[in-house]
Amino acid sequence: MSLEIQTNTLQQRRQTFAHIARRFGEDRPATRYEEATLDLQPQRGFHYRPTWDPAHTLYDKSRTAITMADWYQLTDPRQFYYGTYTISRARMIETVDRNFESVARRGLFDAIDPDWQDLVRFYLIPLRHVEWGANMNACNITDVGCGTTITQPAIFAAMDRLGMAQIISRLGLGLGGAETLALGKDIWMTAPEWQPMRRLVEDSLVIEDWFEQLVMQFFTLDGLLFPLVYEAFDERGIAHGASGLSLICEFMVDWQRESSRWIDAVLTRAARESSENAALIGRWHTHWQARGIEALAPLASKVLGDEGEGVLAALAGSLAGRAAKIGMPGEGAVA
Amino acid sequence: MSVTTIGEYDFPSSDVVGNFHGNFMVHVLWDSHLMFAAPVSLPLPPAMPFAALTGEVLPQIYGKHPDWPRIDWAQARWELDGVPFQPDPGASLGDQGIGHKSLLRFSTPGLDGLYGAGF
Amino acid sequence: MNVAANHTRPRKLNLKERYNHLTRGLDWDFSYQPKEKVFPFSDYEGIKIHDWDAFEDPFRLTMDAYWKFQAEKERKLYAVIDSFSQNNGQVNLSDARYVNALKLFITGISPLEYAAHRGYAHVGRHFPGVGPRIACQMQSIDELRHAQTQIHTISHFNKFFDGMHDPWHMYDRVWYLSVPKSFFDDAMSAGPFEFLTAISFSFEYVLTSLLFVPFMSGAAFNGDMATVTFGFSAQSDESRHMTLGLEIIKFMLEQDEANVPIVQKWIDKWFWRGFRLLSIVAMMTDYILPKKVMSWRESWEMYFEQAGGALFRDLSRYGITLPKYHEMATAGKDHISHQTWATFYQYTHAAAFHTWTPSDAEKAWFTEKYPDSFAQYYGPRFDHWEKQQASGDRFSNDGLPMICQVCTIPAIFTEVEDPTRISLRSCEHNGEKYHFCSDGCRDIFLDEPEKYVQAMLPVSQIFQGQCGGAGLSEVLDWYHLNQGADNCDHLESRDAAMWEQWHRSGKDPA
Amino acid sequence: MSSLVSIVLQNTDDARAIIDAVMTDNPEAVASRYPAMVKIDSPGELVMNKASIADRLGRDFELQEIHLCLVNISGNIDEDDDRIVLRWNS
Repeated sequence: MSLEIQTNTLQQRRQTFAHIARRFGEDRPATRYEEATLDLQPQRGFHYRPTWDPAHTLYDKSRTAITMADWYQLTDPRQFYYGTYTISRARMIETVDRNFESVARRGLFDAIDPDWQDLVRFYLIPLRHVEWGANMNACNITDVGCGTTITQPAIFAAMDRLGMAQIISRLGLGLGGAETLALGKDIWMTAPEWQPMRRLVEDSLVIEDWFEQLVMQFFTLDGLLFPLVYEAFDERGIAHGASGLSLICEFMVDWQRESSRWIDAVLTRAARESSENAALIGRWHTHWQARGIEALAPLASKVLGDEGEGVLAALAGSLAGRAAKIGMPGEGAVA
Repeated sequence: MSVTTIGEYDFPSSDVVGNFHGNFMVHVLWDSHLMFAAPVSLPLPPAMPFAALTGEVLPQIYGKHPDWPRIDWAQARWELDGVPFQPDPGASLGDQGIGHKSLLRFSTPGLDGLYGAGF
Repeated sequence: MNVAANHTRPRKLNLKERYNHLTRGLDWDFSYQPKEKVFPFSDYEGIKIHDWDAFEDPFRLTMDAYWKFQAEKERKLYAVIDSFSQNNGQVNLSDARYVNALKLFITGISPLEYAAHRGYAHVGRHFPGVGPRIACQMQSIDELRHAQTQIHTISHFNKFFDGMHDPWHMYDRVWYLSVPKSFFDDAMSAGPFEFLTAISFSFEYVLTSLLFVPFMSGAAFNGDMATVTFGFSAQSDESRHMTLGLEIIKFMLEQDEANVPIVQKWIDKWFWRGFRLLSIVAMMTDYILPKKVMSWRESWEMYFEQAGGALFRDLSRYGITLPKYHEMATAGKDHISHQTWATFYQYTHAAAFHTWTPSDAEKAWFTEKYPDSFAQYYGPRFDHWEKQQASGDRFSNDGLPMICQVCTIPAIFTEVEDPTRISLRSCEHNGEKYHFCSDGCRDIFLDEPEKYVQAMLPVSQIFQGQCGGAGLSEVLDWYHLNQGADNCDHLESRDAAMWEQWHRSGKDPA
Repeated sequence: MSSLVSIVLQNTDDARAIIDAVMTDNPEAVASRYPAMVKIDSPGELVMNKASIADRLGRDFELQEIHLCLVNISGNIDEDDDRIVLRWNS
């Protein structure tokens, strides 16, 4: 330091921003997550109505039926802000890149049984479109959601979904090049086994209530699809020489484990706010779970044969366990 | 021209006269006195006599300028909403056409601010 | 369905091919929902797009590269921020007056970064084309980054200096912050194509270099390594955003000739709104940086007249011309920083940063940099106020200013041909009078009066009793402005006293 | 009259190699130095070659790494695997 400053003169006037101190009830140091998140969304004094939706104001809280006295209660247990988020994802993708290299070097895609390769092309490559739908839903929640605590993890999730769509695309390129991607899209568009899923994804894009979209995407559909594809299908593939694929898909397994911690925390807090919230969340989950099972059943049968139905039922069972912990009312309470 | 929208788009002005608790919002500008950066906005009762504006309200703002006490009001030139205007000191603002969001602009010939800079 | 296994190793793809495979093929034609329901906002503005795939992606970043590069930037930036705060870098600034730029930054600019984040999420969801959608989503998350890195940098300054303690509350309320807020509310309430023209093109491409380049270089020159680091780190994203701005404009212009007049109208509007918003930046560049790198006038010449001139020559092949009233903006380069500072100087009691009269050395610098205006029009003002302050009577304006209906700035700007005459314009709409600072702002109103009649003008809001009370003190409390600390003249401020205390025991700053 | 294209780079170690490569590969370019940054202007066109930059860094260089030190650009961007070109079409 070029100046001799006596340290006792460097008295801090405050420890953090006033809006955070008000939340704490005292002026004490805040975390970077807290300073980067709390109260960032404008609350009042919007000058003009949107020309694309004159019935609402900008940042309108009435775009969901869920009510919260304070939307900033829906914090992210991962405490991700941009810096910690990107650094975490950079680490994860570096592992993916190393795994792609080692799979290529050791010819591990070619080592997969040819029949199983066909099946992988069938069940995995169209998922890039499911991820793209999830990207749009997450982006929509960032657009119209309430409070940075929810819109921030939503934009991170949007980029994650694009990232996963691109990992799947790279897998497709590895499993036969650009034609595999074209074929995957053809399967997505025309294979009867995929049509219930495509209908589900398209329907999810126009869900009016963003919180319903959040439940549908990150709790219900992800909660069924990820363990089915990246665990049950993957396990089956090991016997067919598909361990190289497993290596790369670890990204998705890790991602969903992490993401479910987030969505469970958010839904738990929202359900605790009021019985009306809990009932709504439960109703949405019940509705979309039926759609999710309907959409995944043909794929489960295709890949797992007769066991497919049972595996899917077990996944629905473990999701019911999560739902109960979150505080969603049981079937009886919903009816 | 008109705004292009999806659906009906018809919202009231934020500054309709009814929002001002019985007052008009009136804007006043003393030309060539940039010590005061912009015209001033004032919430005024329509029944206020014009003389009260120049004698009681404006001195609270412009009284800090050395030109202010030297003004000969008979020489002042006024414009009301862009049109030359001869105020009646005894009449109320409302009665002489000064309305909500009217702009009164006046100059004081010979008193053109300081330093030849209209300050 | 059976697929023949392909055992030949795929050829290595080049950057463009790889990007296209990883992005462009992701969408599909919907069968179960009508396209208009999924993308309801793409047509109403009248922009005609025939082929979304013709959009050229800026820089073709895929997420793997994005995460890696951005993480690298973040690691570097936070290392600087940590080191700056651990070493109490604030004591090595050129002067405490500098910190007032950061007060404006955190209250007036960081909230715009956040608004941009949300606005780009909106267009990133709603454009029917994959290319622009992904570019917008990346910009959305980048803008969140900018808001957060600014908060994390300025957090340290907030611990020592006044005026930065409640930025989000202030953004929603304080009179002069309605200028940036109304600007962004305007863009966000417009359709997706206008939003991109407004923010990506007019603001990012044409105007923000004026903030981030000379001002940030100035931050470095004034000893603020933390701020220059977040500033330049943000700019490294900004060059991607600028490219999006230019590509989207070219895309609209190339898609259909009928788009040209609509785009030109938006360029005209948003150039003028952006120019007015930059008045604050002009003042920061000229008056708040104690050590000067470049005057506002020089910045304007370099980044608007020269770079903007080249840009609009390039776009002329589509029939696009320089924005309407660009010559008035250029004439303003001699005046707006001085006029804006003089305004805040006289309303210093109502602002959450400090003001002061420039030193003799600064006045000499202004005289040199502004040969056509400073000595004649502005030097005498500051001399007068300086003398008045020395005699114990610091000047302040006790009236509330008339606000322009569109830019929401007090009507402080002067006519091009006479810098001593305030420029005023007005009109009547549905029997109500509306006032403007300029032809540019009046044109914007006349084109969409239904929009601008809604503006929440801060002085009107006070008179209507919406701001905590009728007295100034009540209004300032409602702003959460700590009276006697955040506001008034720098010379009488706690910041100045603290600075003095820090440096009393040491040697003079070099 | 030919319009100037410009880039502005931070004063970092990697950027010095880029600046050196750009100045060598574009004889008409002019560099101006400011606190913490360098602005390079060039009439009509400016090329950044991957190979020239890699030579100076003594390692592989991905062109997208330029994002780590890029502050500002003026001109249309055209990027392929080997070079980035900035140009005005007028």
